[in-house]
Amino acid sequence: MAEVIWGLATSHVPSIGAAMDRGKTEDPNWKALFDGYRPAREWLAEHKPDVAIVIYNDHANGIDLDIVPTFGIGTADRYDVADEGFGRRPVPDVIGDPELSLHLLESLVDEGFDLTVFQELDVDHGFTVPLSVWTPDPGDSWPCPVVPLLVNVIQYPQPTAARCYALGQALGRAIASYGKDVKVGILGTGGMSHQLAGARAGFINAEFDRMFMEAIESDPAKLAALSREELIREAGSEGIEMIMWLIMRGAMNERVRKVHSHYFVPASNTAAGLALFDNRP
Amino acid sequence: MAEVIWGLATSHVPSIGAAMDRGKTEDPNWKALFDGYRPAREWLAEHKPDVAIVIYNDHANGIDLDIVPTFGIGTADRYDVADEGFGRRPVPDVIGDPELSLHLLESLVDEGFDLTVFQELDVDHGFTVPLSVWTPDPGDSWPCPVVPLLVNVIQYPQPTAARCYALGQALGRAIASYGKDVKVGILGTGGMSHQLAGARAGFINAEFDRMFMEAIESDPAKLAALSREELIREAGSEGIEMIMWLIMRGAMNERVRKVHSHYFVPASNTAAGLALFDNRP
Amino acid sequence: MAAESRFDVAGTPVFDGQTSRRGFRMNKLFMSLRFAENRERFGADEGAYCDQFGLTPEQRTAVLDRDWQAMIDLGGSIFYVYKLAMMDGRSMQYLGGVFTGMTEEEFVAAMRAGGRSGG
Amino acid sequence: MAAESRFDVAGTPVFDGQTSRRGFRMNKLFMSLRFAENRERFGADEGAYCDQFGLTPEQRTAVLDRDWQAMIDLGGSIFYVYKLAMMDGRSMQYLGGVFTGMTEEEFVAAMRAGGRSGG
Ligand SMILES: [Fe+3]
Ligand SMILES: [Fe+3]
Repeated sequence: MAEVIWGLATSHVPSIGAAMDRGKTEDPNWKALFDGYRPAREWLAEHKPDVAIVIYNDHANGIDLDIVPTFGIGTADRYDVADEGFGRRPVPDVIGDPELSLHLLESLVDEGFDLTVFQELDVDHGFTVPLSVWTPDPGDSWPCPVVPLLVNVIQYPQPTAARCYALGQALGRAIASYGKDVKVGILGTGGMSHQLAGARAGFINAEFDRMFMEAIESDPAKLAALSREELIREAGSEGIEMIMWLIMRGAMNERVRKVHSHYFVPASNTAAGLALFDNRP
Repeated sequence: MAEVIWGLATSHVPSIGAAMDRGKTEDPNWKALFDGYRPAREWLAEHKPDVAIVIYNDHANGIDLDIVPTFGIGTADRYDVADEGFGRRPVPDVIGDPELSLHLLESLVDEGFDLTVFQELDVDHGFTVPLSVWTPDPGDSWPCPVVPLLVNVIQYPQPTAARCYALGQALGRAIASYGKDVKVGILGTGGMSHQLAGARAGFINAEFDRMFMEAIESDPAKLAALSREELIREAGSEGIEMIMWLIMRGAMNERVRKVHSHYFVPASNTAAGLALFDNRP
Repeated sequence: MAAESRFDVAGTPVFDGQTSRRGFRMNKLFMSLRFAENRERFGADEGAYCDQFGLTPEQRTAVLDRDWQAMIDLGGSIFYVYKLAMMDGRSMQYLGGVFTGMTEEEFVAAMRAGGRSGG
Repeated sequence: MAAESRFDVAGTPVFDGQTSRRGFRMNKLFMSLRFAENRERFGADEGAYCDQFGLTPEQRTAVLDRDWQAMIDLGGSIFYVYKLAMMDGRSMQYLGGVFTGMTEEEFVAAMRAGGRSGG
């Protein structure tokens, strides 16, 4: 029986990765963000899982708009880092865990989640930036194999927050029923409030973000009740991607212990948030 | 409010299309099959819907194995007939109904069905043969616009029969809530019993097929309780595609009136079945 | 421009199915710009490249004129439109300025001050 | 060959995730044969074409030898394998004969008689 040992909610803003790749983490604009990550990174370095699951969305790099899956899962043994237009990030490609992927797929389809299976997938900043937040200096390889779980947050209708939370709960059951005795880390990515286009571009709602950060720990069901309209109104058109945090949260125990959290405005156009939870009883 | 006026369950064996395309419908091997279709075709010609929904699976023509969606829906205004390897069937391309597609998509995602959206899709025999069974001589165009609903029946884990039936029920509610007052025909395709590979290739189970044909009318919940293993054991590895009949059936009323049914062995390697139901009260 | 979407939030385009259908070919063009050889072909003859992708005349004009607001209005997804902006050396903050009637510097300053509070 | 699948039905390959992973490149090759230019390239040098798609040595041999059973055992999906058979002018009934140790005529006769009743 596998066990989720921690859950990490984190923004996946590309500029966070770019700041790391270009050695700018001590620059005045960035130092506070990366200093805020430090306690989480130190704890994570001492709590290495055997495998991780990254819940993320692609941004016009791994998939196109001709086929838009609501939920997808990678079953490959390797995922290359995408070239998003100006060279790939200088980080390792990702080693997968097809055996776990196929177990999760079968369990989740059996529970009535209609996943799309990806046998080939290039992963973009939505996936690699959270890995960098977790592990700033991976060397030749990330700390463990990783399974990608994709969510459509770009094209309306996105899955509802309630559906995401339910998927997370089923994911938790699927992990618990896995035949191998492994420790699992889960990353829920995206957010926090931001909007990139329209007259409201640059919108940030720190009050909503703080509420979300608090409730993701103590009252996720409240967040699961938010409609798409409420999410877009309160968090901006791209802030809706915080529904991916709910998948992570659903896979964890009813009670979790917060290790560390941090909130920072702005990482380029986005409110960057991080929250790390210990899932052990 | 839109209304489902009929449901047509039919096999989509490629050789049925080939027999029609090559003018062999009066040949001794084929005459009984096409004679058996006649009463259904005559009734259908008198009950033309405004739009149809075809529930089908692709066979390595419109989609590949790199991305395998459990359920998909086309939202295009046009679907070209695929070239499956030796020229496309001499039948019209398909006109879509994006407005209905997007309504169904939103309703179904809201109900927790995790559809994959296809903005571009070539349709293969799994789609065009049922259209030919319905309309043998379409002339320049099929009788009405058609929305494709795709189901993974090729790669394990397929959606369960129960999930398919539930999707059908949600599809029925989605149609009922459509803002336009249109008549809808639904085609559930595939089957009946057959197996193409393995030592059991050529397997046909007429007894199971007759039970299925009977129960799809009177007791679909019984069929929805079948496991993948039972379906594959009883209907053959490819016979599992009969789960697509359950989506059609779920979208219809609890009581339906059978207009006509027909069973024929073999259409090449497959038991060909047809069942037409009137959904009007 | 959000007329077809299910709800309206002021100043907030919602990239829904109708929008995605409208922008389909233009977004495909933007995605193609991930690859250097396509950027070169685009640079060599932007109009011909637009025609090859089947853009509407309005979309073609918006792309050639770098009318970022029009690209969004004509079905562009911001994540796809951004591929063209990157190619031009433009930042997301520059685009934010365009969408809000500010210079890039003003937009960056507004973000540094904690972000904009609404439409 | 169905060792990884969730259940066993005698004589019945189940095309599951592990099988699909195993056969991924070979099935991609089969799907490419939908297009005439690829069939020509395949015909001109089958081995080179297999190498280009990254087939394993066993898969390559199975394809070159038209060992249909081996193609299935090595991860081929019957719908994909059939693309190669069609190219060779082989019918699904011919393949059925191969899988069951019959001639095509015997297999067709069995189907005409109402199909085979089990493994
Ligand atoms: Fe994102
Ligand atoms: Fe089929």
